[in-house]
Amino acid sequence: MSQITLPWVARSPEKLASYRRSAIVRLIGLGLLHVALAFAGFLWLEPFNEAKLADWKIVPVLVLCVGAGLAGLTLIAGGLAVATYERIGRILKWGYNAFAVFLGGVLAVCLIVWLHAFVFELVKTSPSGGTNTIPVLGIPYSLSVHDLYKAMESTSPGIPFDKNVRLTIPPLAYLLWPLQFGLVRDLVAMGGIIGFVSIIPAFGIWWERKVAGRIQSRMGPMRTGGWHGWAQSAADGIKLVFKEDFIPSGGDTLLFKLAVYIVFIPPLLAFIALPFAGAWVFRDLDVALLFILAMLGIEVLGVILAGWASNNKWSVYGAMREACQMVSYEIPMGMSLLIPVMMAGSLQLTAITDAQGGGFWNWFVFANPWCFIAFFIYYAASLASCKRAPFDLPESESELVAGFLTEYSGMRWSLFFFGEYVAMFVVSGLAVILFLGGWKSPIPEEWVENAVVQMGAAENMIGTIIRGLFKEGPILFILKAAFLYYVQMWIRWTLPRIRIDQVLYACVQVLLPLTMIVLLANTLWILGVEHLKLGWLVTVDTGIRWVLVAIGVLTAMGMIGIAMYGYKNNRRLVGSQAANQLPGS
Amino acid sequence: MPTGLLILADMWMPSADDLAAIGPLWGFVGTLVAILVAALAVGRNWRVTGMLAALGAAVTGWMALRTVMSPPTNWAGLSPNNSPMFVADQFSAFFVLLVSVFMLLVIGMWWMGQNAGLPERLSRKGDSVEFFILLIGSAFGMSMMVSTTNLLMIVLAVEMASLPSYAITAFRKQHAKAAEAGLKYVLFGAVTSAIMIYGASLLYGHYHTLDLAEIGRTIRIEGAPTLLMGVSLFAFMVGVAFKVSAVPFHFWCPDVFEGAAIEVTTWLSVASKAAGLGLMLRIISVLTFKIASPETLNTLATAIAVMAALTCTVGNLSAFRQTNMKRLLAFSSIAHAGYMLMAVAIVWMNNGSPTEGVAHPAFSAIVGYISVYLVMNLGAFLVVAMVYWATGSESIDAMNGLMRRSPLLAVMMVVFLFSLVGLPPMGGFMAKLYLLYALWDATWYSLVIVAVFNTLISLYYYARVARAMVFSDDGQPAIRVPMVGQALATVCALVVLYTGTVGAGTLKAFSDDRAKDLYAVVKPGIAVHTAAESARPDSVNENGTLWNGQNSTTVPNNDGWHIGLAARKVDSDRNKNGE
Amino acid sequence: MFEIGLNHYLVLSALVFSLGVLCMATKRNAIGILIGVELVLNSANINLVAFSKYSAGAADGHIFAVFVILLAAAEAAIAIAIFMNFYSALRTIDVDRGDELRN
Amino acid sequence: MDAVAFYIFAAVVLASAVGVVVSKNIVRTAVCLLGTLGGVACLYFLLDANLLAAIQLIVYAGGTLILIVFGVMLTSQSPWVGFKPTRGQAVVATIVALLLAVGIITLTTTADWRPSAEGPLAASPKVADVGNSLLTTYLAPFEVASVLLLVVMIGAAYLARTEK
Amino acid sequence: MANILNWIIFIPLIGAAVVLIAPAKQAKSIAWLTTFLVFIISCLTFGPFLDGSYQAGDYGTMQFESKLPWIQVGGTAAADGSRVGGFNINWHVGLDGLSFPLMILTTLITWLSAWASWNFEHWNVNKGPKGFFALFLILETGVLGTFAALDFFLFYIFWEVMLLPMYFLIGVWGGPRKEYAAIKFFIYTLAGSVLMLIALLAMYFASADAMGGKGTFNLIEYATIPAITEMFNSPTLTFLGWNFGKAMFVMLFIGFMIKVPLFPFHTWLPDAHVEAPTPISMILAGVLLKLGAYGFLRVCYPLFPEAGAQLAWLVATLGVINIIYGAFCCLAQTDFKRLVAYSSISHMGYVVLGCAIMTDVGFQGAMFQMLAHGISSPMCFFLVGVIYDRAHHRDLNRFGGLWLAMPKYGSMATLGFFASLGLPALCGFIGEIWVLLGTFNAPFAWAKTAAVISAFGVVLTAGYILWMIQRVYLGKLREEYAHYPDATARETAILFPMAVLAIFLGILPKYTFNLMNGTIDDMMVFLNPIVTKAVAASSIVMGG
Repeated sequence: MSQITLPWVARSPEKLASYRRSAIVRLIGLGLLHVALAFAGFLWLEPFNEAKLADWKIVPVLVLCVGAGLAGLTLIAGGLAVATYERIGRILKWGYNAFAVFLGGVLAVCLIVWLHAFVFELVKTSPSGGTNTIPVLGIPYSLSVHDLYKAMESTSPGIPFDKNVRLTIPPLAYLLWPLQFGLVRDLVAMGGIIGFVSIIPAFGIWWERKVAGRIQSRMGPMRTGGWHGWAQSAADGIKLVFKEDFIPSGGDTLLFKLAVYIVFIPPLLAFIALPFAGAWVFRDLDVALLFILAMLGIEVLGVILAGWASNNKWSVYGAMREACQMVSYEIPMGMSLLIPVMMAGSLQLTAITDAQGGGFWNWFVFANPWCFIAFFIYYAASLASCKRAPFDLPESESELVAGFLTEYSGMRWSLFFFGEYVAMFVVSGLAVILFLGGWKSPIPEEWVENAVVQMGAAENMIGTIIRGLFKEGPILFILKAAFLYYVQMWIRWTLPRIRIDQVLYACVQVLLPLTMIVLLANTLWILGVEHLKLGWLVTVDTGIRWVLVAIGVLTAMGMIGIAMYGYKNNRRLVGSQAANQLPGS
Repeated sequence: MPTGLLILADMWMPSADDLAAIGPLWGFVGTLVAILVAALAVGRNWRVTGMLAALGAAVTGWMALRTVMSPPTNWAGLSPNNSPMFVADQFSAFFVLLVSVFMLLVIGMWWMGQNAGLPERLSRKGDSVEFFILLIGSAFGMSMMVSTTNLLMIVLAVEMASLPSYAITAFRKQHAKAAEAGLKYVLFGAVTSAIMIYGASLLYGHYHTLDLAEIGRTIRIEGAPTLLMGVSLFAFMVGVAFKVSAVPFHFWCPDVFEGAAIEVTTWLSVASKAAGLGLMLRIISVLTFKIASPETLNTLATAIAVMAALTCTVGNLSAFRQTNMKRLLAFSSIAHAGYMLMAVAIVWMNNGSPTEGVAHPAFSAIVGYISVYLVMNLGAFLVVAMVYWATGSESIDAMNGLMRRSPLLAVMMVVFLFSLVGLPPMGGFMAKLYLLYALWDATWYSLVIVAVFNTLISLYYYARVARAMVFSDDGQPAIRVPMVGQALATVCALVVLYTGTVGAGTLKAFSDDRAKDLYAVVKPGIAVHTAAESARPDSVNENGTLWNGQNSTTVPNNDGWHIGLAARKVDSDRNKNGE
Repeated sequence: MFEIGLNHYLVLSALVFSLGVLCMATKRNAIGILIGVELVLNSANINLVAFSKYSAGAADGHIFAVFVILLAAAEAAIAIAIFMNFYSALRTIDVDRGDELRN
Repeated sequence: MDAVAFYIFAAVVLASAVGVVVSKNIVRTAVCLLGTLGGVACLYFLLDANLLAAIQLIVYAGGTLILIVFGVMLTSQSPWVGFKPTRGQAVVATIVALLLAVGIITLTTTADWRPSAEGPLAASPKVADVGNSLLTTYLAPFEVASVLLLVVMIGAAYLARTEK
Repeated sequence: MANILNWIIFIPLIGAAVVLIAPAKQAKSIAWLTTFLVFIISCLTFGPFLDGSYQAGDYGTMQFESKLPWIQVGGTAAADGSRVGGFNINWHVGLDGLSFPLMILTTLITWLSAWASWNFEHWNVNKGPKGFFALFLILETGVLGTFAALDFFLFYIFWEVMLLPMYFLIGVWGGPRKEYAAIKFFIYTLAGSVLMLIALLAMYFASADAMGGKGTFNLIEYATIPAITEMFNSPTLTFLGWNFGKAMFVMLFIGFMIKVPLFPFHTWLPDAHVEAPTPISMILAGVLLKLGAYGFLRVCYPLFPEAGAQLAWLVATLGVINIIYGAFCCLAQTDFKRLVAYSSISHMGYVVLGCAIMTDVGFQGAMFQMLAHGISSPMCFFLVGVIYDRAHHRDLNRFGGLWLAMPKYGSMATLGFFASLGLPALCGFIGEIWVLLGTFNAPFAWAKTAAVISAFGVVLTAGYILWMIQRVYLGKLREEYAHYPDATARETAILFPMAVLAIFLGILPKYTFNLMNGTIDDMMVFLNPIVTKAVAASSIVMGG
C-alpha cells in the first residue's frame, strides 16, 4: 500500500503522517457526532416503543435514527481503518490460505440470501392494511408500520426463520416499510446489482492476471496489497482515474466520449434480465434470453463508434474487425441458444433453468448429442462476441496497436475493460443457465432436502445455508459461471490468435452450417424421442445421454485431478522456481 | 421434460390441399431452391441456371394456366383462423400467369444478351445465379401481391417484389448509371413503403384486423370510412402507387429504366406494373364490394382518377424530350400505367352491384390492356435491346436508319410503337378501346377525354422513334441480329396484329373470362375451399346476411372462405389450450 | 395526464413520423434518408403496438411490428449494398450528385 | 409510475429523433437513431410487448443500425459526412412536417378507435401468443419472410462483393 | 370472303405481301398488276348500279353486302347471336350509291398512280421500291375498306389504317420538308380521328340504351332504326352538357373536316402535297380528301340530321370560306404544286357547301364534285409531276411556253386544268354549278348569300388557273425547257383515262348522277322533313 502515491499526498512522510492524523480525528469525531444525533433521535421518537409506532415517524426515524446511526458507525469504522490499516493488512496477510476468505464470503452470501428471501416474502405475504397515503407526496400505500411490526412479530409462513426468536427490534419495521414500494425494491436491487457488477471486473482482472501468470509460469501481480496482490485492481483503478484523459484532435469528441458508454452500459443492463437464482432476478422477463442477446449485440455499436471517433487508422480497422466479427458470431450464438430454448419451450431463463433440475444428468448439455455440440458452439461464439482470445482481433497489439482502444486512456479506457469483463460474466452466466443447470445443484434436490431434514435443521439458519450451498441458489450459479469465466481466461492464455479471415471463415463456413445442422437434427431428434416416441431412437437417446454424462463426469474428475496434481507438485513446476527468485515473492 | 417442440408438433399445420392451392407460388420458390442447389452441384454455369429458371417459369406458368383454364374456383386460406393469408382464384392465377410468361420471355432476352458479348452487358456469366435468384424473388413477390388480401402479406409481398428489384437494377456493378438507378430506386421504394406501413398501422388501429376483407365488411356495416381512414387507406396505397409508378410517385421510373440493364428494364416495365395494378384492383375490389352507398368512397376514387389522369399526362409529356430509348419507353410505361389506373378508378366507382357471371368491364379492360401491353412492350424493348447489343448504344440515334440496317426489326418496331400509341389495326388500339369502353360505361367522360387526348399527344414521341428508324439515315452500318430475337420479335408483332384485327374478339373474350372472377374472393356464392373437410360448415358469420348465397349448394349466411377453415376448429381449440 | 392511454402513444408516433418525414426531406445523404425511413417505420410500429394493447387487443399488431422490423433490416441491407456500389462508382452518396440520369 | 416512465422514454425518443433530424454529421445521426430505437424499445416494454422490445433491440439496434453505421463508414472518405440543405428548404420542410404532425395528431386523437370489449390490458399478448400466431395464423408470412431474407441476403452479398 | 367486295378490299393487301416477298425489281409490276386487277374487279360491280336495280326506295339497301361477326363478346348473348351489354362489332361491308362511285374512283386513281410511280428510281434512288409499293397497296386497302365499311367501328379501323402508310409514304419518299409534312399530316388526322373515337363510343352507348343493351355500330341501323334515331336526335339527351346530337355531329364533323380539309384545319394539306411524291399527291387529292366528305354524307347527315340542319349555317360558312380562301391562296402561290393543292381546298369547299344545304341537289352536287375533283386533281398533280420530273423545280415564274416544247403534254394539261377550272362541258363545271344552284334554291335564309359569294369562287378559280396556264404553258419558250421531251407513252396512258373521264362526266353527267341518285333520294325521304322543320323553326326565331 505504501507504494501508492496519490497526487495530494506530500512527498515527505511527515506531512503524510499529519494528514493521516487529522483524517482520523475528523472521521471519528464526525462519526461520534452522528451517533449522538441518532441517539437523540431514538430518545425523541421512541421507535422501540411498540405502542408508539406511527407512520409519520418513518422519515425521521430513517433519517435520524437509522441513517445517522449507520453513517456514524461507518465514519467511525473508516477512522479506525485509517488508524490501523497496517494492522488490517497484516491480518489479511495472515489468511495465507484463501479458503478462509472464501468461506467467509460464502457465508456472507448465504446470509444475504436469507435476508433477501425474508424481506421479499414478508412484503409479498403481509396482510394489507387500510389505504393510507404518504402525507406530502400523496402516494397511496397499504402497509403501515404497525402492520409490518405485527406481521414480523407473528413471523410469516414460509420463511426459514426460527419462530422462537421474537423480533424485538421495531426499527426494523421502519427500515423495511419502504420496501413495499416497487420503486424502492427496484432501487435496492439495483444497488445490489451495481455492487456485484463492480466487483466482477475488479476481481476478474486480478484473477486473469493470476491465471495468466500461472499459465506462463510466473506469479502474476504480487506487490500491491499484501496477499497475492489482492489490491492490484483497486490500485489500477485509482491509477486510471487520475490518468490524463486524452482525446484525439480531429476526431468526433462527442462520439468519442459516448462510445464508452455504449460499450459499457448494455452489459450492465443485461443484469436486468439475468437471473442469479429463482427469485434473484431484477425482472423475470419472458424474453430474457433475447434481451440479454440484444444487450450483447448493442455493444458492437460502441466499438465501431470508438474506432470511428478516434480518427485513427488502427482504431477504424480494429472497429471494423470487431463489428464484422461480433455481428457474424451473433448468428451461430443465437442459433445455438435456440436449442435449449427448444428443449424448454420458453425464452424465460428461469423457466429454462427450472427444466434442468434433479441432478446434473438432467442438464441440457447432456440432454442429447446436439445439445452437447451446441454448448461448445455457443461457447466458442461467446468468446468471439466478447472479443476474447483467440478471437481478440480488434485489439491485436501486434498489428493494430490496440485496435479501437488505441486512443483511449484513463477512465474511459478502463470502462471498456469494465464492459468486457462484465460481458464475459454475462455470457458465462448465460451458458450456465441454458446448458449447465443454472443455479440448480448437480445432485438431486430431494437428496439435499432429505439431508437437511435428517439433520434437524429444516427450520433454522443452518438448513438455509445448506440449502443455499447444495440445493440451489446464487452461489451455485456464481460458482458455475466463475468456472466458465476461468475457462475463458484459460483459453485466452493458451491459444494463439487467429487471422481475421480465419475468424470469419470459422464463423460462416464452419460454425454456421454446423449450427444449422445441429438445430435441424435437434428438432428431429426431439420430435422422434418425445413426440413420435420411436423405440429405437429412445434407446439410442438414453444410451448417448449416459455416454455424455460419463464424458462430463470424466472431464470434471480429470480437471480436479490435474488441479490436485498441480497443487501438490507446485514446487516442482518451473514457474514456481522462477517465482521464488522474484523480488517480493 | 416438457419441450417447446412438443407444443409445436400438436399445432395447426396447413394441409396438403392448402399447399397445393397456392401451387404457382411454389413454382417460384422451387425454382429458387433448384437454382441454388444447382449452383452448389454444378458450379456457376449460366446455361444451367438459365435453363432452370426458364423451366421454373414454364412450370409456374403451366400451373397458373391450369387454374386459369379450370372452372372458376376460389380458395382463400393457409391460416387456422378467419384471416386467410393467400387467395387463389382466377384473378390471381391470371396475374401469376402473366408474370411467369413474361419472365420466360425476359429469360429469352437475357439469353440473347449473354450471347451478345457486349462489354457492358448485364453481368458476367458467372453472376447469373444471383441474377436469377433476384429475378425469381421479385417474380415471387409480384405473384404474391395479387394472391393475398392481408395487409401484412401485402406489405411483405410489395417488399418481396421491390427489394430484389432494387438489387437487379444495380446489378451492373461496373456501371455508374446502374448504381445511381439502384440508389434512386431504393430510396423512393423505402420512403413509399414506410408510408405504406404507417397507413397500414392506422388501418389496423381502427378496424382491429389485418384482413382487408374483414375491413371491407366493416366498411359495409359502418358506412363511410372517416377522413383519417381515408387518408390511411391512401397512404397505404402509396406503396402500390409506387409500384405502378403513378404520378407523383413515378420519379424513380425513368432513372431506373435508364440505369438498369435492358433485360431488367423490360422486366420492371411490365411485371412490376402488372403486379401493382393487380394489387390495387384486389384492394379495391375487396374493400368496395357491395358497399351500400358507392358514394362513400368517391373521394378516394376521384383521387385515383386524378392520379391516373396525371400519370398519363405527365408520362406522355415527359417522354417528349427524351433521347434515350429506355427512358422514352419508361415514360411511355408511366403513361400506360396511367391508362390502366383509370380503369382502376372506375372499379372503385362501379362497385354497386356486380352482376353474377358478368365480367366487370373495368377489370376486363385492364386484363386486356395489360395482356397486350405485355406483348407490345416486350417487343419494343426487344428491338431496342437488339440494337443495343449490336451497337452498344441505347440512344434514339442508334435507331437511325434501322429500316435499311435491319428492315425486319424496323417493321416490327413500327408495329410495336404504333400499337403503343393505340392505332388500329394494332392490339394496342383494341386494348385502349376496351378501356375507353369501360370508362364510358362508368360515365367517366372526363377520363375518356383525357385518355383520348393523351393518345394524341403520345403519337408525337412514338412517331419520333419511327422517324428515326425510317426517315433519318445517317449511314450507320447494317446490324446483325440473332435469329431467336428476330423470331421472338416477329411473334410479338404477330400477336399484336392478331389481337388488333382478327383476334380482337378473342382478346375481349379472354379478358372477360378472367374478369368474371374479380369479386369471387369476397362472394360466398362461389367460394369453395379446396380442402376436403370443407363440407362441415360450423362457423356462421354474423354478417352473412349481407350476401344471400345465389348458389343453392352453398350454405347461406356463410361467410365465404371461412367454410373450410372452420373445420379446423378442433385444431385451433387445441391450440388455445396449449397456451 | 398521469393516465397513459392510446392518445399519448399516437401523439408520440405522429411526432416521430413527422420528424422522419422531415429527415427524409432535408437530408441529402442517402443514408440520412434511410434513417428517416427508419424513423417512420418506428412510428408505425409504435402505432401498431399501442393499438394492439389499447384497442385491437390481439397479437396481430405485434406480429406486424415484428415483420416491419424484419423488413427494415432487409431494406437496409439492400440499400447499404447499393449505396456502397454507388459510392465506389461516384465517390459520393449525396443524392443530388447523382444527376447522370437527369434529362 | 408508468406515466413517469412513459414521459421519460417519450422524451428520449423525441429528443433523439430531433437529434436525427438536426445533426449535421451522418454518424451522429445514426447514433441519435440508436436513442430513438432504444426509447421505442422501452416503450414496447411499457406496452407489454416484451418480445417486440427484445426484437427491436436485437435486430434493429444490434443489426440494422450497425449495418447503417457500417454503411456510413464505408461510404465516406472524410470523417465529416455533412449535408447542407439550404435554409429555405429546411424552413419549408419544417413547416410541412409541423403541419403534418398537427394534422395527424388532430386526426388520430379525435378518431374513434373502437377499444376492444375486453378492455385494454386483458388482451395484451404474451410471447407465447405471438409465437403461436407466428406458426399458425401467420405461418405464411413467416415462410415468405424467410424467402425474402434469403433473396435479400444473396442480393446484398452480390452487390457488396468486390469485383475481382 | 366469297363476296367480290371483300376481294376488292383485300387483294391489295395480298399484293402488298407479294411485293414484300418478291424481288425488288418486280415490285412495280406487281403493284401495277394488283391495282389493275382491283380496278377490273371493281368494274365488275357496275352491274346493279348501271341498270338502277339497286334502288329499292329504302336507305341502306346495299349491294355486295357482306356481314360476318367479328367482335361479339361480353354481356349476354341474345337469340340472334348479338350481345346484350357487350360488343357487337361486325365485318360489314357493302356498296350503295354513295360509296360505289367513290370506290370505282379509288381503284382507278390508285391504278393510275401506281403506274405513275413507275419512274420511282427517278425521284428517289436510295429507298427501296418494296416498301413504297407495299405501303401503297396497304393504303389502297384502307381507302377501299373505309368506303365500303357499313359498321362504324370497321369504318374507323380502316380510317386509321390509312394513316400509317400515308405517313411513311410522305415521310420517306417526300421532298425536303417531308418529315414536317408527314408528322403534321399524321397529327392532324389523328386528332380528328380521336374525336371520332369519342363519338363512336358515345353513339355505341346511346344505341345500346335505345336498344335495351344491344348496342350496335351499324351505320345503317343508326340511321334507320327508329329507336336509335330518336335517341340520337332527342333534344333531351345530353353529352357533357351539350345536346347529344349536336355534340356528336360536331365531333364527327371536326374529325371529317380535317380530312377534307376545311378552313381552320387545312394547313396540313399544302405541306403534305408539296412534300409528297407525285403518285401520293394524286392519291391524296383524288381519293383521300373524298373520305372526309364521304364521312359527312355517310355518317354525319343521315345520323344526326337535326343537328345538321341546325348547324347548316356553320358548315356552309366554312364551305364558303374554303372556296374563297382557297382560291385567294392559289392566286398568291408561286409553287406549282402548292397552287394545285390550294385549288383542291377551294374545290372541296363546294363539296362541303353542297352537303351543308342538305337538299338532294346539294348532295348530288357534292357527290359529283367529289368525283369530278377526284379526276381532275390527280390529273393536275400528275401534270405537275411530269414537268417536275424534267425541271426539278416547280416555280411558276421560271416556266414559260412549255406547250411549244411539249405539245402533247400541253394539250393534256390544258384539258386537265380547264376541267379543274370548271369549264362547261368538262367535269368540274357540273359539280360546281349543281352545288351553286342547290345552294341558291336551298330553303335556308342565308342560302342565296352563300351562293352568291361562292359564285365569286368560280371567277377566282378561272383567274388563277388561267394565269397559271399563261405563265407556264403559254408565252415564249424558255431556252432551258426547249429540249424537254414530250409526254412519254406511259404518261400519256396515265393521263388519257382521266382526260376521257373528265370529258365524259362533263358531257354526260346523267350516267354519273344515276349511280348515286337512288341512295340520295332515299336519304332525302327522312332528311327533307327535318330540314323543313329546322328551317321553319329558325325562321320563327328570326321572325320573332
